[in-house]
Amino acid sequence: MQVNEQLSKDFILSIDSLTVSFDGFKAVNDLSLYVDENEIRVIIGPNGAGKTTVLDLICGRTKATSGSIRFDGLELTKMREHEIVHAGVGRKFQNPSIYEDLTVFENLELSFPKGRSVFGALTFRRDREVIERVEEVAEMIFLKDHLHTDAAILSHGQKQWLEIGMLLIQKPRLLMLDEPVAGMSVAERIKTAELLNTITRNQSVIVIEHDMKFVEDIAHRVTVLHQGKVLSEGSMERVKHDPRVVEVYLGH
Amino acid sequence: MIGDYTYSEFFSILAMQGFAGLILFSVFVLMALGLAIIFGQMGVINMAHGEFMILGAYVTYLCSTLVTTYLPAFFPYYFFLAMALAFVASFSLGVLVEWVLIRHLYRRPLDTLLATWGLSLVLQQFYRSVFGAREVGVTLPDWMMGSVSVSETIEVPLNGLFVMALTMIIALGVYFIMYRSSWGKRVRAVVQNRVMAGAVGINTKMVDRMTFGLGCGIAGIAGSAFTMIGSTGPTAGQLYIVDTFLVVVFGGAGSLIGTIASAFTISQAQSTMEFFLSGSMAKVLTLLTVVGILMLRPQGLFSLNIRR
Amino acid sequence: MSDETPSSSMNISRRSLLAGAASIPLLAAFNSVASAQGLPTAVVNTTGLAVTDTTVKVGILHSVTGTMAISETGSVQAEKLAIEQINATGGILGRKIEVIQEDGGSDWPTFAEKAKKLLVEDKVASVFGCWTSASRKAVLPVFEQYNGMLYYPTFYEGLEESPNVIYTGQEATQQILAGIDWVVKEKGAKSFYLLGSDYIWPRTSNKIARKHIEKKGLEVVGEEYYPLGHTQFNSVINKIKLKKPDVIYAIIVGGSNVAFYKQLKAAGIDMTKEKPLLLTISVTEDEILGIGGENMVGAYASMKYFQSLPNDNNKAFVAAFKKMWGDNIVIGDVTQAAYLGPWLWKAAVEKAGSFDIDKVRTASPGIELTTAPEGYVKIHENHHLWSKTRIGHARADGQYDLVYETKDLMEPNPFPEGYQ
Amino acid sequence: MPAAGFLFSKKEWLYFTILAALLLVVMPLAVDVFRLNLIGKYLTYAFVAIGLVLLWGGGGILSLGQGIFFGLGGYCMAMFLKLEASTPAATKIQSTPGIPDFMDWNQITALPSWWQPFYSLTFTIVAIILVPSFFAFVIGAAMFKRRVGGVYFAIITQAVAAILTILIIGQQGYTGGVNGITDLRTLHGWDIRTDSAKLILYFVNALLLIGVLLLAQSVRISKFGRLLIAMRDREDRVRFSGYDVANFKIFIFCLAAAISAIGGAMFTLQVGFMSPSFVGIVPSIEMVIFAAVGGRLSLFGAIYGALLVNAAKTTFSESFPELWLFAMGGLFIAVVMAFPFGLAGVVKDHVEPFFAKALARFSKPSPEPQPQAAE
Repeated sequence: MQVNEQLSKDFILSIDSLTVSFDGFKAVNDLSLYVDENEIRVIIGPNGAGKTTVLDLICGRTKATSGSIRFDGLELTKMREHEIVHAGVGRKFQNPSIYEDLTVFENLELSFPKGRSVFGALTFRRDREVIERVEEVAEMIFLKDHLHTDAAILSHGQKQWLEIGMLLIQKPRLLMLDEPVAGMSVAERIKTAELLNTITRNQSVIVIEHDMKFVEDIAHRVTVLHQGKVLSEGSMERVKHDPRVVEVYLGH
Repeated sequence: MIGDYTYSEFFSILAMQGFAGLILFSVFVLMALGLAIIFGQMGVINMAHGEFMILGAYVTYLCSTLVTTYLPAFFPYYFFLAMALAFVASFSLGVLVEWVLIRHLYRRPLDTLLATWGLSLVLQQFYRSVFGAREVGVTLPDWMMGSVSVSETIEVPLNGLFVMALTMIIALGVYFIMYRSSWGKRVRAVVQNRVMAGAVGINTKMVDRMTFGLGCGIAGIAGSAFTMIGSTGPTAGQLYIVDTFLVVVFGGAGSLIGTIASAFTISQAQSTMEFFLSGSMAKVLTLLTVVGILMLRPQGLFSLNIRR
Repeated sequence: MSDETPSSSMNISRRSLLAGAASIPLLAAFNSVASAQGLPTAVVNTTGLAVTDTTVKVGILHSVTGTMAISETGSVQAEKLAIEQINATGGILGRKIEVIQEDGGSDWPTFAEKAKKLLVEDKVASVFGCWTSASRKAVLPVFEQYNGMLYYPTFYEGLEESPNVIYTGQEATQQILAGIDWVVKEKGAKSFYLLGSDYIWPRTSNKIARKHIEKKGLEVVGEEYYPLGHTQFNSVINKIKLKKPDVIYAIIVGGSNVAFYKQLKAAGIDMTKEKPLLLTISVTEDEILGIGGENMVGAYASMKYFQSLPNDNNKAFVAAFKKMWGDNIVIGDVTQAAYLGPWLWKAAVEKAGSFDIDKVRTASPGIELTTAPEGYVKIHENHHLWSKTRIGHARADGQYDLVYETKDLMEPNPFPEGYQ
Repeated sequence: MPAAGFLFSKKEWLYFTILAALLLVVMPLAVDVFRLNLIGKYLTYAFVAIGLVLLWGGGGILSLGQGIFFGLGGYCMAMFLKLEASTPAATKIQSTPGIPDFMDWNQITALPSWWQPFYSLTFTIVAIILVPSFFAFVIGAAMFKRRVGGVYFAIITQAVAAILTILIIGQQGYTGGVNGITDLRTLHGWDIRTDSAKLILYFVNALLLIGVLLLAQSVRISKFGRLLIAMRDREDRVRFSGYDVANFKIFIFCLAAAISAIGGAMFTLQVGFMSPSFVGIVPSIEMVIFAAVGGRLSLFGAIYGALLVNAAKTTFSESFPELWLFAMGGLFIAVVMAFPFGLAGVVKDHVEPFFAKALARFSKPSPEPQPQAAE
């Protein structure tokens, strides 16, 4: 693939010279990043490289000091969190973030994109469409048999899947996953990789991950962050042999 | 306003009001420092803070009574002893309370609020049972009352000076303890990362207990000092609680400098408004302004822009 | 609580009686009383009150808990003392008084509730109680609805005249007018600074004071109010210093008092120099306990009673009070007014020859008490007391020296024309 | 009732029936009008407690200023009743007849314009709901939009309660000051002070409470209710599932305020006056304890909590006035330390298993599916 070709295409997400500073410390420094439709992009980098902060910036959790994030023609830096979600950006947190007091079914149902206003939530009815969609997603995330289990008693891996499922049910066009296989068994990792490969048929995915084996399994392209900047970008093969990357990782 | 006064009078107004504001400022700092440590550093809402202050006041009262009876010669100086004892008493009670109640409630700040409110009721009734429902009068040595006249119209109350000096000493003391001593380093380490601090060998439980005790102890000293300007009764502590919390929250929890800055701002605003308006309206306007600003800037005056 | 007084402190009361009731002319031989006044219960009680052949129940309704307990304790003590003395002299119409005490808990609906309980369930023949205006306002509809009798001891703002209440304290004009006249005449006061806690009594009183001052062509240079419990008075003290009034007229109550007087002293205003002079209507000997006599010395108070009054009635009363409640106790204006309640009721009942509320009410106006510690008092048609206004000068030991008293009794005037 | 099957589970319907029977049948039969009126007063606090269960138990938002809304509701009602009690005929001795007595004492010579609409009962009823809701909306919008929550919210609501109290006391010409608005007599000519009126008011109050309970339950079982729980646990997750979290919080805060205000209005009607002592900090915190004792998650608990604590207060302060504060303080501490879910928790953990066991033993021979009741 040629760089020029990329520029001429419409990216689903284009980040231009994004900077955020916390009391003078630039966690993300003049960063630019472009993601294609239906691409799985993995971001790697040492601790403190600014990976999670980039996701926070995209989904509106942190406000940028300067720069722009364009998603599907919308300027995300000016939008509030729920508007960004409505635009089609879904985000999974580093630690599984699910509603432990509710059942799997209820977890998924709450994420179903209907009745999102106060009034809508008060008059929301659990109709056939909702039930079918919940069951469909539950099947994808291997939790069909646990629909009425309290989420609190799921295994760690199952919780991770549940959170992915909660995103899938919204049919986002960009899915951002922060360490989706952390704490999973080998078998669970394989299943997760499989899951991600299935779902990207319809959406773009940004993944932050440390597990290199897993990264190789899923990544279309890899971006390496270091000190808030892009250090290297390209296929897994290319990045692996980039001397700067090697130095950062080994020198760390 | 200036139309009513001559220039020299106007100058006196400025000077005396500035001084009244400074006294109020000292009072606020004294009230709020203990709470700022407990709330800011530990995240515990201590609604019984006022009752810890009143404990200090009652200790001072006991001291004054005992010294008058048994050691009248010592009377002019008893106040220093009283303050020390007030600290010890409040500190001890604080440590006890931490051990019995608070340590079970870390990470449940709203529950500490309810439990300490309960504690405040118990303490109030305790004071009432022991000292009676009436306010008690604390007799002060003569040298602490009265004033120094600077000019014909400007007079500086001695107890105001005393409170200001005390505030300065305590604020400096707290600064040294929290930011210059190894113990303070440990406290801050625990605040920032409890697990890590524990892992490097800090006895986090002991740090919690001593921090809580210190906050309460300072409240005790404040209560002791307030016998000079306020009343000592079973329910007097409740009068302070809203003001105190507002000062701490307005300053930005976790920041001692913020607490001091906020005490300064609120006290100057209040004493200025009290001069130009009548008392009740000044109070309402001050509180409204503080609440209004907090609504616009919930993190308070001073707070770090931290990444979440 | 209800039977605490008769059982537990009977011994004390007998002793206190010997000291205290010696001056009371109503004292009669114990045994003869019942037969002399032994009217049948069916006659003296036609409305189903809790009156038997040997006893009559009354209620005491004050705050024993909460913020007002501080102030109301003295009233409870005074009422209990009066009742014991009455019992020791044979009771009323041959019947011993039994007390049912209820706690208002410093909470106004609780007052209303307990008032209703006393009237409806206990059917007491009379209630002695309430202290704050708010509590009185809360119980007033109850007393009017169930036709009870309340003896209310506190000096208050007036603007009220209920057929179901006897006001044994002063309404505002009785406390204020003569006091101001005195400072104007004796001390040559020309300008006043009015100061008060922010609620109805200080506001109404200051209003009356202001009208009275302005009628004399004198000047009010400042008037302001601080929330109850306020403790910072430096700003207002500065204002006072600048305005240089001849008189600070202070109606501050509760804990604020302590803060105010301490800060006043610390700011270099020595009240003994009377520049300015301080006149208060809210600081009784009770309050001085908390303020500290040394901080109050030199102030003037305008009341109707001081513990130091030199008459014989008062000496006996103070002795009996101390015997019953301890030597360290002090007695303020309201405490004395509370003490009058049971005696006034007794006199009215005896005059009516009945415990019936309506008859007692009809009998009440004109009732005189020559044995009152404050001296002679008399119930006015408007259910307030005729009483003298007195000026006291605060001493360092927390007592007042009497420096002036009105020659005649002041007429109570709860709705003063021209002062509203 | 078509929604009947959904609103409660079988077990909860049983509780509901017990509660309704207790309030509407047992209490009125068991006690005299005087006590019933007292119970009616306690029940007005139960409105606040129900609001707190929604707000605090449901949404994790602790407000220490519910007295504000209770008071506002009560004052709206009191203003209407006071105007009705202040006819020119009844107030002819005043210098300005026809205005409330306390205004006359404060030299106010004409009814302030903002009092005027309270001549209308319809307006008053609307105001009882809307005024507190509007207040809650302003406070809530300012705070929740800026993500102020938890402790800060608690402290600021407390400060607002303090401000309102000082204002009401300070503006006595317009509000009746510290005495409040007293001596209320009739509602559209109907004397509310008679025993029969008190009986009727008790039933109105109890029915309203049951209505509010059903309303609150319907909110709880809606998706909105589940979202509240979700927000309490993982606010960020809810936000990043596309919900404007602040709006939900504002709504529940307004709802809790409106419910408290109904309680306040009923309080005024039953007690016959309203004063600033129900607005301030102390009553507001006491109202929290009603919800906490009942169980902060349980609507039924809220009602029992309010009843129990107040009944205890009355009895305790009658027999042991000195001990009352010790007991009350101890209650706060115990609820936090030992029974975080209050009465409802105790019932769930101890009483229900006991009955389930007893029931199972009793019904062994019969094939009826009894245990379902205790699922």
